[in-house]
Amino acid sequence: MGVPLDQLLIQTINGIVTGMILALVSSGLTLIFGIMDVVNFAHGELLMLGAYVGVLTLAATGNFWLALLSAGLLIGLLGAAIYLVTLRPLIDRGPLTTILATFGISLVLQNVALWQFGPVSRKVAEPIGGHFTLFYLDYPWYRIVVALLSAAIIGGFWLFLKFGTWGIWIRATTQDRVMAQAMGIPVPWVLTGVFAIGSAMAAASGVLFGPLSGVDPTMGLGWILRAFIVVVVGGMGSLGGSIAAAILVSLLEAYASLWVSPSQAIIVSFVVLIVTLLFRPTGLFVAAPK
Amino acid sequence: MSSGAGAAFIGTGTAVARVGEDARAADLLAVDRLHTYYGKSHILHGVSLSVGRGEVVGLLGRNGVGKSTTLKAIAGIVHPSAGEVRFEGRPITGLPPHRVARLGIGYVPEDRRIFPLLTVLENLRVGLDRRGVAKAKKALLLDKIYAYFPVLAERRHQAGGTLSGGEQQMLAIARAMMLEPKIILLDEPTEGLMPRMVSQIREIIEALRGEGVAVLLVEQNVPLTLEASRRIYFIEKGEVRHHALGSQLHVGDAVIHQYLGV
Amino acid sequence: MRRGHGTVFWTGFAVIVALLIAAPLVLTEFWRRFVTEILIWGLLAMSSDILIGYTGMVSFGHSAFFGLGMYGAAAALLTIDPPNLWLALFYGLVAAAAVAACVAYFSTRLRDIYFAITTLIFSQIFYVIIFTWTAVTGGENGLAFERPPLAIPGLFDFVLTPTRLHWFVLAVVAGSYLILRRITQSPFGMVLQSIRENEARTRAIGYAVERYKIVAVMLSGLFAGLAGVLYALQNQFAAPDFVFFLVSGETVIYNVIGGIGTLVGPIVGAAFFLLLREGLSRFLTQYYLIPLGAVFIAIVILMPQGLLGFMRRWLNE
Amino acid sequence: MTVNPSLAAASSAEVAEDGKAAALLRTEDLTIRFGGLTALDHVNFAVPRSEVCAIIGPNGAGKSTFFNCLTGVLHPTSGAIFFAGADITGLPPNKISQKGIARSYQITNILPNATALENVRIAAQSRRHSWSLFSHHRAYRDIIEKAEAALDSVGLLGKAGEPAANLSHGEQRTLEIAIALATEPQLLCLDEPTAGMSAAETHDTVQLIRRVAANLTILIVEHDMHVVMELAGRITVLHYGAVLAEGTPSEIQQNPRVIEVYLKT
Repeated sequence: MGVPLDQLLIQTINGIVTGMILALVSSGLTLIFGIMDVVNFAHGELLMLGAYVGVLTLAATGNFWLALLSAGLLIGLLGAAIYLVTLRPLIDRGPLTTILATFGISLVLQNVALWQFGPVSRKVAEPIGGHFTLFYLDYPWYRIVVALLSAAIIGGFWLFLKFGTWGIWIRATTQDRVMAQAMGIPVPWVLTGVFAIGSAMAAASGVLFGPLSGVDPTMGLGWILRAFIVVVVGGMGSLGGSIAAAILVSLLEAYASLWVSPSQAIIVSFVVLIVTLLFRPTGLFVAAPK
Repeated sequence: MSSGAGAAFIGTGTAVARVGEDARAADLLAVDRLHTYYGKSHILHGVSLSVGRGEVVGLLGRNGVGKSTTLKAIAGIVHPSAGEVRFEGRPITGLPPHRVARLGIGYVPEDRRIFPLLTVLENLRVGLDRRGVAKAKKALLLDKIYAYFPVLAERRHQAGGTLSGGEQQMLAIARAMMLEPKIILLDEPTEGLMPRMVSQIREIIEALRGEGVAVLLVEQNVPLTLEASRRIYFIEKGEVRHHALGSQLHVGDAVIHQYLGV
Repeated sequence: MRRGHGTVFWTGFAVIVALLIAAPLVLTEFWRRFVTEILIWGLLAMSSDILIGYTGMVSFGHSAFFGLGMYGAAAALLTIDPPNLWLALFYGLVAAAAVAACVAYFSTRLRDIYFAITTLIFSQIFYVIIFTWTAVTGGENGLAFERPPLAIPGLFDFVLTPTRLHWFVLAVVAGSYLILRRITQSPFGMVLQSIRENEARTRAIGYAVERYKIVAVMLSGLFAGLAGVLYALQNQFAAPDFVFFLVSGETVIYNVIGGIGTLVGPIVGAAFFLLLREGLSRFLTQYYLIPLGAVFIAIVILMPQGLLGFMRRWLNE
Repeated sequence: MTVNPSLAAASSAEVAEDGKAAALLRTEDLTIRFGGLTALDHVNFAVPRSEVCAIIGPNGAGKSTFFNCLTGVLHPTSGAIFFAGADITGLPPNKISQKGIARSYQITNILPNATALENVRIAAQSRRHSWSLFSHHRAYRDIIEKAEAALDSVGLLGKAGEPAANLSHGEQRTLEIAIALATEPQLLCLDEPTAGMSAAETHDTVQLIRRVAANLTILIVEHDMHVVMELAGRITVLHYGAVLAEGTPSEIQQNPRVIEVYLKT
């Protein structure tokens, strides 16, 4: 069956928009994993809480930028606190222990949100209105803004990693934690900082995504699941791989939803994952091991 | 520096500790009866040694007797279970490694541990970008290092992991120099290097001494250690067993055979 | 010494089984049901202990095996007339084994956290399939069915009353425990523990580690499927909620709370969790997971041996 | 096929008609590269049956890489490894173990919290009964006897019931040898068997290896020249991943190139 070109194009744009958000979510996850071997199961819940902070700030002030900023700051602080209280004592106990701890954290955060905000999904008006005509559709500008903002955050983060002193410290710590500390880098603070940055990135993606789908306490799970797929497909710990995989997976899902319902379209990501595991268990976008 | 070092062989165990105590006030670094464990195995059984300002001190012993562990314990990477490390008279035992480094103790580990994906310049910036170092001074430090290691200047934008073994060793030492250290802990700098590089390492140690930087040198290469070090400690089974002046030892000495088994 | 240890073990085992046999005769219906469910969840937790505690692989996908056990039993009970308990068991185990084979084949290619993540994703694959394939699985509503009789043709034929079901569950769980315990002490079980301690080393002394891991996942999945069949019999329905990853997560929690690598620990953990949930939900309704999650985090950080390990140490002092 | 001439000469008395068949283990132009670095450079090497061979060389000469290639941990970039006549290049470690090559590790018992006997038993069991699911592991007397024999042969039978983690450093190293022996190898590869040992322990270990060597072919990678000179019938010197010299201990001791490299003067 033939698919009209216009639909294909619309789905391409849709795929890139969700792909950019997913890339933002996954970058935070992969950053935290790369530097401290922690798979943050609670990453999705930080996204969800970020979305709520965004909703509340938006309701109180009406300022989208303020919402983005406050969510990033607050959830960044929350991330730092979570790290200091629960993960720092586990630092030498291996990634399996930390995945258990962060799983516990995700349960607590999700239920706190349920308790505080109720189970009903909150609709959020698109903070940047206006549409443009895409074939027969009124395509919201906001979606384009979301993609651009996500790209901007990722790009800004990349510049920070590449050129800033802290960026060099973070990369040095990722490559050799012990040696980094022996060179005078305050590694305990770098780790806390990275956890805060990763959390803030999750929060930012929550704020950006909120208006597209509504905000509810369980929205984190869907994201963490897709982010997990992305980091396995992209190669755990590889920032570039995560971004590429995020866009690939989202595009494929968008195309698939031309034929099946969105809840079934996620099966496409599963297929990508299975194929990756079959042929390149270390990830599609990292160099194959020797 | 310690006056007792005039004798060729200062004796064993306790005598060494006494020499350390006498020299305490003048010492830059003093290690006092250090014990460490790795899991259940007892690695250091009370190592005592001292290094004076601008002094090059060698540490000899077989593989696995605790030489590297001694350096790691000084750098704060391994936590001693007992004993004390003093730096400029101040106890630093148990300080986290980054605080130890900031006090002016540079550590150059056995396998160099260059950050492989950082460029040469970034590797240097790891130590250079500290609070309280003015921009002009940073440039000056870099220029000085580049002047001394022109090959690093040439490769400043190349990833550390792509350098040859010898270049990595230079980078590891240069990186430690960025901390403007008062002492450098140098662990097996010639390991795996081409013979002609060995003499260069020897020159670098000499240059460090010329700058007033003390060196605590762990080496397998006996001739190099004898030439470069003013004093030498021999370690066996996690303890300093012997202490001598470098100038009075020869490669063929019985004591070297005894502790190194070559 | 060893013989003495054996006597203590069998005495303890007999006492606990005797207490559990007597339980439905003295407890109210609510608590009878509660004890039966603890046994079933305990079996699920025990099955995952084979992976978590003995092989060092944390599975976040046991809900798939459990859920497929349920749906397998449902398929047998809904399609075969008259409903047959043994066929329900058989169908459930086959379904769980098929899923386990699939998960094992893919997930054992990865280690540590990658294994955990992959099992999680695989369980979600089955969740999505079951949730969306409404025509066969009933979708969100699940499937409801009648409890079959406990019968062996020509020998006996009992109606499966709640009390008899309790005894049946008890027999299956106790038998499974003994089998799993023996497996962990078998040469095969020793290989699993050796993989947990040092995978590269185990390979170097001649073991094809991947094959052992695949068999471990399949065994674990089989017993998880068995738990699923029992749960289906107890509640007379199969629903996608039980394939959902939260069930896997709770299974991991039971293990960690009770103490991994002990088989009994996970049952203790399940009992502790469910009792605490019961107690807490009277005050906190559905938000019981907030304090329970906090308890879980505290145990991960402060008591890595779990309750059982903690009690053992405390008794020794 | 290239056969190292010095080797063919040395073993000519034993197997005159076919120098190649005499070697239990043989590598052919074994080369491995990591990125730009050539860690092993066309290494041709052979271990004749029932001999004790040693590989020495300064740190970073490629000894461990060579060892890891033999035991399947690393895959060579090019070249081949033959063991007992069969090509074993690129096989995984477990297959190589099953073929009859055992290696000792510098330190790591398999199960640190289990007893010494259990550590050896798990290795002994790797050849038989390992897929048994429903019998207690203590039910297999044959395996336990094999394990006890391996412990006995290294003199650790008295410590059979002791948790491996409680053994002394020297005893743990010896336990490593027992674990390797329990897999009933034809070739035993020892990785610096005396590293970190006192003089007395080193002496005991040398005696032990000598006893073990009575029925086995042994390959030692070692730093300590004394140990190598005492034990090995043939010595190969690696330098920058290539074979620098080969010969009997006395030949090696007098080889000027070896002296130059080894004493780094």
